[in-house]
Amino acid sequence: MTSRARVSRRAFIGAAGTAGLAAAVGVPTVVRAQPKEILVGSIHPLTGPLAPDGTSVANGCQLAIEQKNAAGGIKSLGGARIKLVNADHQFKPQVGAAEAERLIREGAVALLGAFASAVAMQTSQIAEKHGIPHIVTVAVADEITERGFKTTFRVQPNATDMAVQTVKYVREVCTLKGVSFKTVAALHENTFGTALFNRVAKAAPQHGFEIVGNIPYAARAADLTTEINKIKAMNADLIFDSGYLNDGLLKMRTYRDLRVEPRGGIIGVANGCYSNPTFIKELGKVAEAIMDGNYWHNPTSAFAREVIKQYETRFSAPFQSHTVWGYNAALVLLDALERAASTDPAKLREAIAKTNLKQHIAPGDAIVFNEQGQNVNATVTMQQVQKGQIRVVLPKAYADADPIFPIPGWSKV
Amino acid sequence: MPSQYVIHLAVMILFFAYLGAAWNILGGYAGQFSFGHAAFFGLGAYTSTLLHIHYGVSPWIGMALGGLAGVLLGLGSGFLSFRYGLRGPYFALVMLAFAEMLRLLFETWMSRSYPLGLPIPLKGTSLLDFQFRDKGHYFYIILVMLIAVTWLCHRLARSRVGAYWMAIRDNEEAAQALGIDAFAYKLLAMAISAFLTALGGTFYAQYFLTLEVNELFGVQISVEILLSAIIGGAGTVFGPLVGAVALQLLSEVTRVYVRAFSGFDLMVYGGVLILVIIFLPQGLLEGMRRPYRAMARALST
Amino acid sequence: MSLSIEEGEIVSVVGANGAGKTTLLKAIAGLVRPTGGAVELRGERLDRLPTHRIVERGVVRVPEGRRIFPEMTVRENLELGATPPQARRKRPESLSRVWDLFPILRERARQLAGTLSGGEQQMLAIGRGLMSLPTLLMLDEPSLGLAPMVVKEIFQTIRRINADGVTILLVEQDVMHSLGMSHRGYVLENGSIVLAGGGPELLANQHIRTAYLGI
Amino acid sequence: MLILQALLSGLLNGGIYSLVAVGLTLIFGVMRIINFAHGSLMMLGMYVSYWLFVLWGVDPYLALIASGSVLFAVGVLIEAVLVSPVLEAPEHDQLLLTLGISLVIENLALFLWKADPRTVTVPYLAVAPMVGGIMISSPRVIAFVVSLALTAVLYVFLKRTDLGKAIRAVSQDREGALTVGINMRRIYALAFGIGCACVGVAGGLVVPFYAVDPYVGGVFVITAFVVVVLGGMGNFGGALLAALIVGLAESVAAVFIPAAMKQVVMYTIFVVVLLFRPQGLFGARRA
Repeated sequence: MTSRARVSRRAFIGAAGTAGLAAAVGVPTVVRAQPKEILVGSIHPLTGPLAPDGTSVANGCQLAIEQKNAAGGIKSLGGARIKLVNADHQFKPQVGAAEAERLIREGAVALLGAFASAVAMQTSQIAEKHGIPHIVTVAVADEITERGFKTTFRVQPNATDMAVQTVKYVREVCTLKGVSFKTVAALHENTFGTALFNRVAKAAPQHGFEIVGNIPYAARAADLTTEINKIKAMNADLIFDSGYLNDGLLKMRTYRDLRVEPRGGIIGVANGCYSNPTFIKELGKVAEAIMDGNYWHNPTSAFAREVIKQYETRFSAPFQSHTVWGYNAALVLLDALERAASTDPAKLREAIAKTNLKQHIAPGDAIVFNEQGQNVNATVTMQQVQKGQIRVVLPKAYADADPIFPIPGWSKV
Repeated sequence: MPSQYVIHLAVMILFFAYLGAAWNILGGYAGQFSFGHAAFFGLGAYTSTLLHIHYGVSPWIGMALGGLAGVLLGLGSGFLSFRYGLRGPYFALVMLAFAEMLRLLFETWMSRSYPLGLPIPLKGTSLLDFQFRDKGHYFYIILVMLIAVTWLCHRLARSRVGAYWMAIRDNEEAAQALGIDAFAYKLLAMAISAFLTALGGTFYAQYFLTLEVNELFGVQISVEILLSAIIGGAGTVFGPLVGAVALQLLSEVTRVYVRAFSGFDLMVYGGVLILVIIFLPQGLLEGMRRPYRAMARALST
Repeated sequence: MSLSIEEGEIVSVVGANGAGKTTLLKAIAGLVRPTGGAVELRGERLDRLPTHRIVERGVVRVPEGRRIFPEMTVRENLELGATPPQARRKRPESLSRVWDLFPILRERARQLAGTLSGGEQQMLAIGRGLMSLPTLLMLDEPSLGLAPMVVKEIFQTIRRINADGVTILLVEQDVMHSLGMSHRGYVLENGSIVLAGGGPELLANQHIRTAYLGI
Repeated sequence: MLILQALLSGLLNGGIYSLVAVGLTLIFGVMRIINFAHGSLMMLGMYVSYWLFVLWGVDPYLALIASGSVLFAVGVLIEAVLVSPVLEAPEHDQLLLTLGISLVIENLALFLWKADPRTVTVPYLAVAPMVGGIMISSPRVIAFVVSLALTAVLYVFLKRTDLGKAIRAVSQDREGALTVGINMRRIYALAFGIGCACVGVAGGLVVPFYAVDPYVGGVFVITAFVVVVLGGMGNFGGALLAALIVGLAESVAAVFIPAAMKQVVMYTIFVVVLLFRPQGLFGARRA
């Protein structure tokens, strides 16, 4: 499992430390002649509260790589196979850092990660130090690509995109349906939810919305009755809601119990719950008609539909929105390896920077990175649960259903 | 030159040995089992970092100021808990509550401007800014810190103060009957321990360069701090180091090699922890000494 | 150290603080395990039994410092004394026996034990011991911290208990009283027996008189 | 209306906290052990209920019997195999031991049941009724009532029965309990088992309104730790009252201060109590 891609890699990381700790960290094995195996590191939360999401992202990466291997590996490297090493960062930056160092030491040519901004800040920093490309699968903090790093790339839309595009869609859907809602109340988890809300608050006035109040809450609360009752009392046209899957299940039931039925409806802003199949599976009718501005796969693409089918067979688990970016990040890397015809980190980085990948599973044009390494065509879509299915309703180009708006309350679906 | 990975592992070992030793002064020598050292740790990290980011104060100065903040917090929480003679599990839980309270306060405060964590601006390598691209520098810094704290523990353990602490630990009433001001000496242990732990917070911040409230003030870090001291041997000079080596290697080896399924490594880690506590309740150091003593006895007869 | 007690006797063990008297009783009761040697009751080894089995065999200790249950009533304390199965069956009889011996306890039956006076607590502790139907009752410093009048009453009661057929092993600092009422006595110093003999004889012994009675 | 609703939901939450805390305080009172595995055990209780419902359609309230008994057995087993060897070891060892146990249980659950949150929807409790503008969350009301009833049963058991008195005797004076011939090992196993059964039932009660996942334990248990101290550690009635107070304080606080900080109120009460009544709000401290 520690076989190396190229001898030159070893020179780059220095004579591997065999002193003292060698027994604990693994002695390098002899380079296998062929077929060559290229090591890629994936760092995601596989245990801890983020484990369900982290696992699905890691599985997305896994699927793309398995498909490539099955199709004959990297042709420009003589059919080299790719091996994905899955590491668990336990939602701890400290563990993420250790795993990044280890994977690079073991000879990973690139890192994929990390589903938690705090961890991605670490792993990308370490990759930068070693000159190893790091493709961010999921992690929304804008700062990740704003530190002038040469090796950090992100395919996924960042926090600003998520917030701004969602607000824009909400105005669009209002116009489309000829309703004029103005007031918004926001309930948001107090880490990434607050990060999103801060941006929503800036974008809202530009689209004619007025934020009448917001309530941050700590994830994993035992009860949110009082919080949601306060939101209800704000009597706004719309409620914007950001949070994680677990909180979402609790909040949704509480909305229902408290009869919270705003005129426009409840709309998720990059909500970790509303675009998750588990949400519908667990809550059934309560989930019906809920909207969410989030990332999603491209339902109009036959390729995406095929990938989802294969994913669900391979992992016997539903394909989640997060999985899209695990899969796409891996696609970018595979495409770059093919074009670079080399595993040299500098050449690989150059190839990734020049990416123009049209065949991927997310909505939006080809994946193209700007100077900072952010995918300029990362597209947010508006989803809605319709008859137990998550449908894209905006933008029109990627929609597979018409929006139902204003969102009918529980009593009416 | 060893790889950055090996250096990172070494830094983590020394770092947790250092924190364990700092905890040990209060928990091991003075016998006051704190379950909330995260409070001092996080306070140190945030003090130096906020001063650095907002006022351009060098983290080295911030480190000292963070230490002082830790002392103040230590004296405050110590005053509250020792004044009423809270001990054992009571004291442990009270410290946990203090840490949780601080975590919530910082979470609310930080989430206004830094909801996704507080990044320290990257400067490359700069001694003044306590930042180095090469992990080797951090290794030497934490090594010096560990040696200093170990030397301090060694001296304290043999001093009058150390003797008083151990007397208080073994039997507080008896110690007081002998005229030892238990309250004052416990506060002293608290202050020293809090100061050193807060310095560790700054080191951690400068090493990782991103601060996340739930990590720095969380129960998890409180546990990790005391774990190396206890597993190694509470109230011994080298216990924290032995514990840190064992635990960090165990965690690393299980995470890298024991991967039958996600979480299996943590199960094994927990299992080993259980076994060590059942079979070596006095810690690894004592466990290592036992065969040595038996051998010495065999040789001498 | 070797020590034996015959049925129906009162045997005293005297000695200074730290001579090992309490440890001796604890070893017999199974609270501490002897590193060597044996404790036997009518030929049966006790030193490997758990404490509750030893109590079931009628070897009952009334510990130093009373060790009553402060937040339970006097009656509950006594009832808990009758924990061994055979004692439980005789609970009502034992209870009326204790009420007879200590009428004051009957008056305070519903009071929390922690609110009793020192002397009453000592009576409760002895009463609780009797509830376990002891064949051997071991008393650890029953006079400690009590007024002389109370001490006298306690010792009288101990004699009455013995007269009812309970063998008594008494550990005391009050050498005069305890040896005075004992059939036999042992003197313990630094964990070993330095003197043994009949109670009154020991009282007459010169060593005892100088070391313990200051005469 | 906001305040009334907050008072109600706070009181209901307090009921849940109380059952969790009562289990903790019993184990602490008898064995002097802070059981850090309490949360993981609650999670196990939740899964027992969940699976009975999903696999055989067992009514979650009927399943309480199962979650209580299974957790009782698990508790007795843990006590006998893992805790009893370290009873005489330094105090902190037992605490770390329970931490280790919790790591093992959590990750075992992760392996067996994956990390996805799962919920149970009790058909006859679908939508909470509204009474005079106040929402009455039926599963929370049931949880509250059962919690209180169970606490009362346990209280009577401890107060009235021989076995209960023996348990209290051990918590009041260990040496005294030894001298009257109480079988300590049996009492320890029993106390640990009952403490776990309490939290198992609490888990079962929570399932109808709170999603279960392998890490859910911390949600209710960290609060329960504070409750146990507030109530005067090892004090039964104290834990019950403290739980209700904490539940109320949290919920009412969320009306007035940023909701993410509502727990700060709980800790503030905690510090104030320490300042003025270090033995806890109720009952005496035993060193």
